[in-house]
Amino acid sequence: MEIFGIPLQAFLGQLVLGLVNGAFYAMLSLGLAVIFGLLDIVNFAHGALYMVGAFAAWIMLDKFGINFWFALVIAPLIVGVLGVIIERTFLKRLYGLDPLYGLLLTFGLSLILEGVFRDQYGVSGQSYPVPDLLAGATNLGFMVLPNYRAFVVVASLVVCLGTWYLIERTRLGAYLRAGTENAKLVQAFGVNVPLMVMLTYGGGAALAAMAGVLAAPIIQVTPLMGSNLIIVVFAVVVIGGMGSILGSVITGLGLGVIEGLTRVFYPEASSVVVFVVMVIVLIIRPAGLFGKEA
Amino acid sequence: QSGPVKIGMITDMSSLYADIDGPAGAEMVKWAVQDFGGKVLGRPVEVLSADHQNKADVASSKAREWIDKENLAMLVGGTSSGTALAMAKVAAEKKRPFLVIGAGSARLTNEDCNPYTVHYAYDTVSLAKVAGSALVKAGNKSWYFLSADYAFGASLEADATTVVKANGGSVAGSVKHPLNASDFSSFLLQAQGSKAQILAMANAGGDFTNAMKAAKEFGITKTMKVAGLLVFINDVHSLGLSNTEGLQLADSWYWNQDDASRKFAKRFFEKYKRMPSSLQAADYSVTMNYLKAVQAAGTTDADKVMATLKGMKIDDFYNKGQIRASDNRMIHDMYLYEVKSQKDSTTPWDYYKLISKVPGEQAFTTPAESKCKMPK
Amino acid sequence: MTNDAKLIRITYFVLFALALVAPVIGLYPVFVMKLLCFALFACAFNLLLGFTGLLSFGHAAFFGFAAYITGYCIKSQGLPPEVAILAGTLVAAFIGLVFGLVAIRRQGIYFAMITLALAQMVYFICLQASFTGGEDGLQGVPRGKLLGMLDLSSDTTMYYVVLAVFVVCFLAITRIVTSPYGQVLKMIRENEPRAVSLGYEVDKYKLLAFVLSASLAGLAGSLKTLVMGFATLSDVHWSMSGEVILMSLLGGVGTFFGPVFGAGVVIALQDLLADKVGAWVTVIIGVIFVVCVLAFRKGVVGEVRAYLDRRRARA
Amino acid sequence: MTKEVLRIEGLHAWYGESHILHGVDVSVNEGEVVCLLGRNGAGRTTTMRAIMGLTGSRKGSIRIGGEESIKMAPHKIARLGVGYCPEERGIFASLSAEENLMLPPVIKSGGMSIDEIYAMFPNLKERASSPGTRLSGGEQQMLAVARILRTGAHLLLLDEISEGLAPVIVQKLAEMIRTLKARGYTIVLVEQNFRFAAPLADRFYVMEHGQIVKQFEQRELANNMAMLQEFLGV
Amino acid sequence: MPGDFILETRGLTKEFKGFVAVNNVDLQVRRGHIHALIGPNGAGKTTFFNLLTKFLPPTRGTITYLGDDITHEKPAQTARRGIVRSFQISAVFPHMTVLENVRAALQRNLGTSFHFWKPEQSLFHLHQRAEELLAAVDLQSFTNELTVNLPYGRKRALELATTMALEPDLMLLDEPTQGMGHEDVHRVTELIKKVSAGRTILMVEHNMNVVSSIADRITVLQRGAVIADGPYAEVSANPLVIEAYMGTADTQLAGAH
Ligand SMILES: Nc1ncnc2c1ncn2[C@@H]1O[C@H](COP(=O)(O)OP(=O)(O)OP(=O)(O)O)[C@@H](O)[C@H]1O
Ligand SMILES: Nc1ncnc2c1ncn2[C@@H]1O[C@H](COP(=O)(O)OP(=O)(O)OP(=O)(O)O)[C@@H](O)[C@H]1O
Ligand SMILES: [Mg+2]
Ligand SMILES: [Mg+2]
Repeated sequence: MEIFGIPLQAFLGQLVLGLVNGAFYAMLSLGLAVIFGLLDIVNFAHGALYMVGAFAAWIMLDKFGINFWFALVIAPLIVGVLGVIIERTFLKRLYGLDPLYGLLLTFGLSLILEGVFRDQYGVSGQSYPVPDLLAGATNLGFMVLPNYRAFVVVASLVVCLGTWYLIERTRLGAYLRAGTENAKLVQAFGVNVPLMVMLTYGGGAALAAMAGVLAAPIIQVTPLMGSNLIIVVFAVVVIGGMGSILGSVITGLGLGVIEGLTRVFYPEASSVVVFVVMVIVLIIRPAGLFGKEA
Repeated sequence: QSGPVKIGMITDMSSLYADIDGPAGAEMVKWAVQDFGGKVLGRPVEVLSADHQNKADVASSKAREWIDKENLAMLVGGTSSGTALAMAKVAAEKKRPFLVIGAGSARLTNEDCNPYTVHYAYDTVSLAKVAGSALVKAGNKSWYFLSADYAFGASLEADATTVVKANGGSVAGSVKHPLNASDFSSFLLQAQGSKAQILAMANAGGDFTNAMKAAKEFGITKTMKVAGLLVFINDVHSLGLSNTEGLQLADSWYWNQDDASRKFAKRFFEKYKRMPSSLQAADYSVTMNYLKAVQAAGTTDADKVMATLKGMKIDDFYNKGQIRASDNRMIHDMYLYEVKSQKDSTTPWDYYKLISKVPGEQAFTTPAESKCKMPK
Repeated sequence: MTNDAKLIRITYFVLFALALVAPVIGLYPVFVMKLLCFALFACAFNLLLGFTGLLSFGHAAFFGFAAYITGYCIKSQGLPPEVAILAGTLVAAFIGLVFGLVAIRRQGIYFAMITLALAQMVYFICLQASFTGGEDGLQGVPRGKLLGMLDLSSDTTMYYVVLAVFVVCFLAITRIVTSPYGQVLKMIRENEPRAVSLGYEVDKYKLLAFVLSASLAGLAGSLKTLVMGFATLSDVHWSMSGEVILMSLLGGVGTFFGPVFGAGVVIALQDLLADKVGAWVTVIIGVIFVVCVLAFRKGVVGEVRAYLDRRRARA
Repeated sequence: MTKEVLRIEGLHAWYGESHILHGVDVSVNEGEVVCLLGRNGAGRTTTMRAIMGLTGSRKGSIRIGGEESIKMAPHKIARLGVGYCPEERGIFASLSAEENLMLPPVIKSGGMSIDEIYAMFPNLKERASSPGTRLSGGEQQMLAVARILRTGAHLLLLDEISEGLAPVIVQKLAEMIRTLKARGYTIVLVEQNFRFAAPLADRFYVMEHGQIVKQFEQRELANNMAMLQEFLGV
Repeated sequence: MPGDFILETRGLTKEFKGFVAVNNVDLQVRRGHIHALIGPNGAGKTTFFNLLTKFLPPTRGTITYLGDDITHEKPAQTARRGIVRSFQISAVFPHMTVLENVRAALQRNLGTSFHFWKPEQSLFHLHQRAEELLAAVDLQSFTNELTVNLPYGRKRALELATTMALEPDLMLLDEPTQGMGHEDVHRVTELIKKVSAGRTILMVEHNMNVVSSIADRITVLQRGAVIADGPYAEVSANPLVIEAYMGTADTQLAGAH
């Protein structure tokens, strides 16, 4: 059986792989969306934080022998703290200014982080082994899916759903949502909004770092791994609708799949298909798929 | 003329290929100058080095600036074909010897050859010929290519295809991946679907290591044999033997091939805590031989030095051979290696097992194949 | 007023005189030409950001694509340099029109993101199309003879041509900004709804600004190809768009001379530092970004102007 | 002796460059209802926002329950026991009515329970799960007031709560304010609707161009009508 | 007779996600009138203005200007037909001088607004007219002042001068006296009366002194719908209006003095 001239097998296989990539897009765009929603900042440094997360895991393993599972917890914490420091020292000064300044500042920060790691570790990349527990692969009939990749999809869905639950169903989430609409008023009710903003940025950074740790066993850990990805993730967020959490998760997964399928039909276009989709979406729905009309 | 003789090295110091050549490569040029005595024709030799960040524009403007402002006598070109082709244009225009080490594109001594550009180390043709013919002859008739989607990948694939077909093999298909792709799984899935015997990777650096890692993960190494068309020892090191075991690759030099090489490697290791790549060895060798040629010619005049250099027999720890007059291709032996398994590797960096040695005449473009029309 | 105006006039005069004698006093002409090309690029960008209030994160597309077109015209078609430059500029104007039509309806961050996405598509075209030489780019583009008589292969001749083009464009930008059209742009920047209510169709004005800016950016790219003899992927890469933003920001968005100053600093830094500090160039550029955004958002020239304004206000 | 809950002295406030308040003095005792009058743009809303720390910058002295709050962040001020109902209502669109109601954290004991609140505003109970901005204007206004009753704040700042509401709802709000006063709440009212505010307030301040121009008690109201017409155009 | 009415709306409605801000409004503005639109805060007056000037698309209904259906035109087109508005929140170009603000409006009819090659000097001949307009609103002494530095009331006056520069047939004024001191209010009232000669004015105004003294006709909006329409005397006696807007009958009506 064939779909568009592609054997069903290959088609299904690409679908699954697309989902794996989509899982990363979803996790990264989720953090970006949360940060944009609450801080009104397009966090260009997100890719760099993702990279730092991956490096943190690698360094922990290389220097201290800390394994993947601990890294999965510790690296996001470290990067979360880094995020908090960034928010306190830099971003804090930009609130109330044109959001473009936030974009430019975080762009500068990402250059700094990337440069520092380049100087320390070069660019050729470090290898991070797949954790033993997840080594091996499972034959799905239409393809051999490495266990670790399956784990990534599940883990990212859990994280995304968890974040979604936190934001849509808890009190803290209510503060966050209300804060995106009118932060000053929420603060006037007695909520420590500056603290919340700080933790949100930290949390977004931690999410990026977690994606980085998850990515480490799949790809080479290099200082440039983030900057290659961030532009695509931006596109995901814009397509999903800036600031829309569910939107960015669904769009992330969806675009992963679209990209995966493009690799079958027209591989050369796979790195640009996301941008084509973005332009089309924005022409038809200027606020993005899930965005609220301005 | 008096004043120092300036030689320059422009390579990738900070980007993708910084480890295989980079700052250490520039240091090798300095070592050669030191070992030569620091002086030639009674004038001190000064080494300039610069980072082109893997950008052709940076490389060519730097080369132009040095020649204009510093009156550079000779330029060593490091990694990446794009930058080397760019610098070759400048060298031809400004008439300065340009000795290419790190770049792979065979165009440097083929379509785009010029009287001042010498291609000294490996090239894409030799990689294809060495890895290709040996593998096909060993019975791996059907090939599938995973190629980086840019000029270098395309020419590597094209060169290898020619070799495979010439030896009676066939190409089952190929897939192009974007440069710096982070995810290779879907390309590999397509490769696996082809049921070919060989998965040939016509890419380099990070793309190669990522693809290799994924190939291992998806169990492709169990059903197909992977051939890396351009693999450096640093790539093998960063991937680890567990990911690369059994990989066949072509290279021009390996640190553990003879005593002279081991001696050089030991000195390198003491400084850098890693083994030199073939490029770093070549950087040393080319500088040394250039200085010898200057000495012999008794001048730094480009044309005279070029003539002397081409007439010289080159014989050192890196290679033995001669620069071919018709296209300035350095003809030397090439080797096919296989990456050892973890248990066969006895000492650190003991990674390769020699499979075969291919004489230079067979490894490189033959005069019959050459498209070089040397401009006068 | 007259005092400051005099000061500014004198400054420009001194700078111009300096530019005129630059090759004679031993400045490396290729470097100064490169600087002028990027200064023109930054001025073109600033026409949009500083004088219309639109942040484009895709200006590399105009610069880079025009660079390719010029290289292609000369190398593959054997066209004379003036035609090649004109072709590059026109093509950039056309791409600017297309970009503008898609992006102009959105504002702020969205505008930046859309231009970035569109520029990625141009990048992709440059990577894939056969005439661009892919990864290698177009190398060894000869300068040829201007109007069939002026041999540009001499750096000095080329230098004066570039200087002339730059000065003309710089003056053109000042004229655009102060023209009746420039007044409308200013209104749009200051209070867009009010401009609309006065009967100005702001989208059309913005579109024209976008096209003008794209054309000038294209001209800068074309010139650069001629000067340096190549067009490569880094000309169209998004980091080039980032660089031009840095130049404007550093010098002073919305000032005439700011982008020139910013371009000078950035190009000089890259040139001087690249060999000395390796990967730290990126770090240093990043730090400049951060410092600019945090400490002097008006840019160096902007801060100087603000200082003069304050002093005048006190006097 | 009556306790002074709020004392404002020489308050200046700015929005960016524009200087809006030019030295405002107000004092409010415990259990009192005080009304700020003035024409549009006189600076009443700005006074309220300045008390909450929401203006760009401010100077002078604001003591809440004896504690100086001029340098405090808004959330700290709220935690001194101040509940703020803004002029634009500030109902959150992405939260349901009930989430809106539950949003402000409890800052002191002694707030009303949910049941009490629903008893006071039965409509809100019915619409509890619909998104906040789907409520009618009147319901939104009730919600905006109701949600600060839960928190235990005893000093309430109510800005134009009768605005745009049908008279019957305005009547209800008047009742509510009386109830609150009876329960010991201290209330600062800003009102355009003089008819609504007149019978409720114990004391009146009249503002003009960011300054208090007049102050009088409920019983002096009649004597001041002429002046009010002059200032308010009512 | 349609010729009498310069502007007509039929069933004009604007909904925001289910919330009806303007509800089925049929309004007729007679040529040469000063027509006032009043109503409580949030009644939909500003939204109605936004619909007329195309800043918002209506959900339903039509707008007819001089017999032409202009419902689907763009804001700038409408403006060029001669419908010009002022804003509730003062709308000036803050970092341009007072003179330049007025010139910005005068410039439009020159037809050189796309001429990016012409020097600024080509606009200087407009200065005389601009100064006349500024004198009309008593701003002649501020000509070269940066607009940000003007006090609030002066900004409103400037806005009026700018609006008049367009020689509009129909002027839409959103609370022209808001934020002004007493004399300002008086002066602006006089000014409006003066400029109303030969043109039509539709204004939103809370100040009943102003409304009663110059409005020929009044429409009262409440919750987006028209609840009364007629001359001041009639409307101010309407119990619905008293209830919704002016307060109960026992309070002295503002217009009385
Ligand atoms: N965010 C702001 N930025 C600049 N100026 C403001 C801002 N908010 C209000 N103003 C100005 O401050 C002045 C006082 O406004 P305020 O809202 O305090 O008045 P008010 O007495 O509450 O009147 P009303 O609510 O009836 O309009 C007005 O002139 C207004 O234009
Ligand atoms: N963009 C919008 N989205 C949703 N609701 C809106 C929007 N604009 C206005 N509204 C609502 O429409 C109603 C009418 O608003 P409008 O500004 O027209 O009132 P108004 O009569 O001008 O009041 P005021 O006298 O206070 O100026 C208000 O309830 C307002 O909240
Ligand atoms: Mg108010
Ligand atoms: Mg209004």
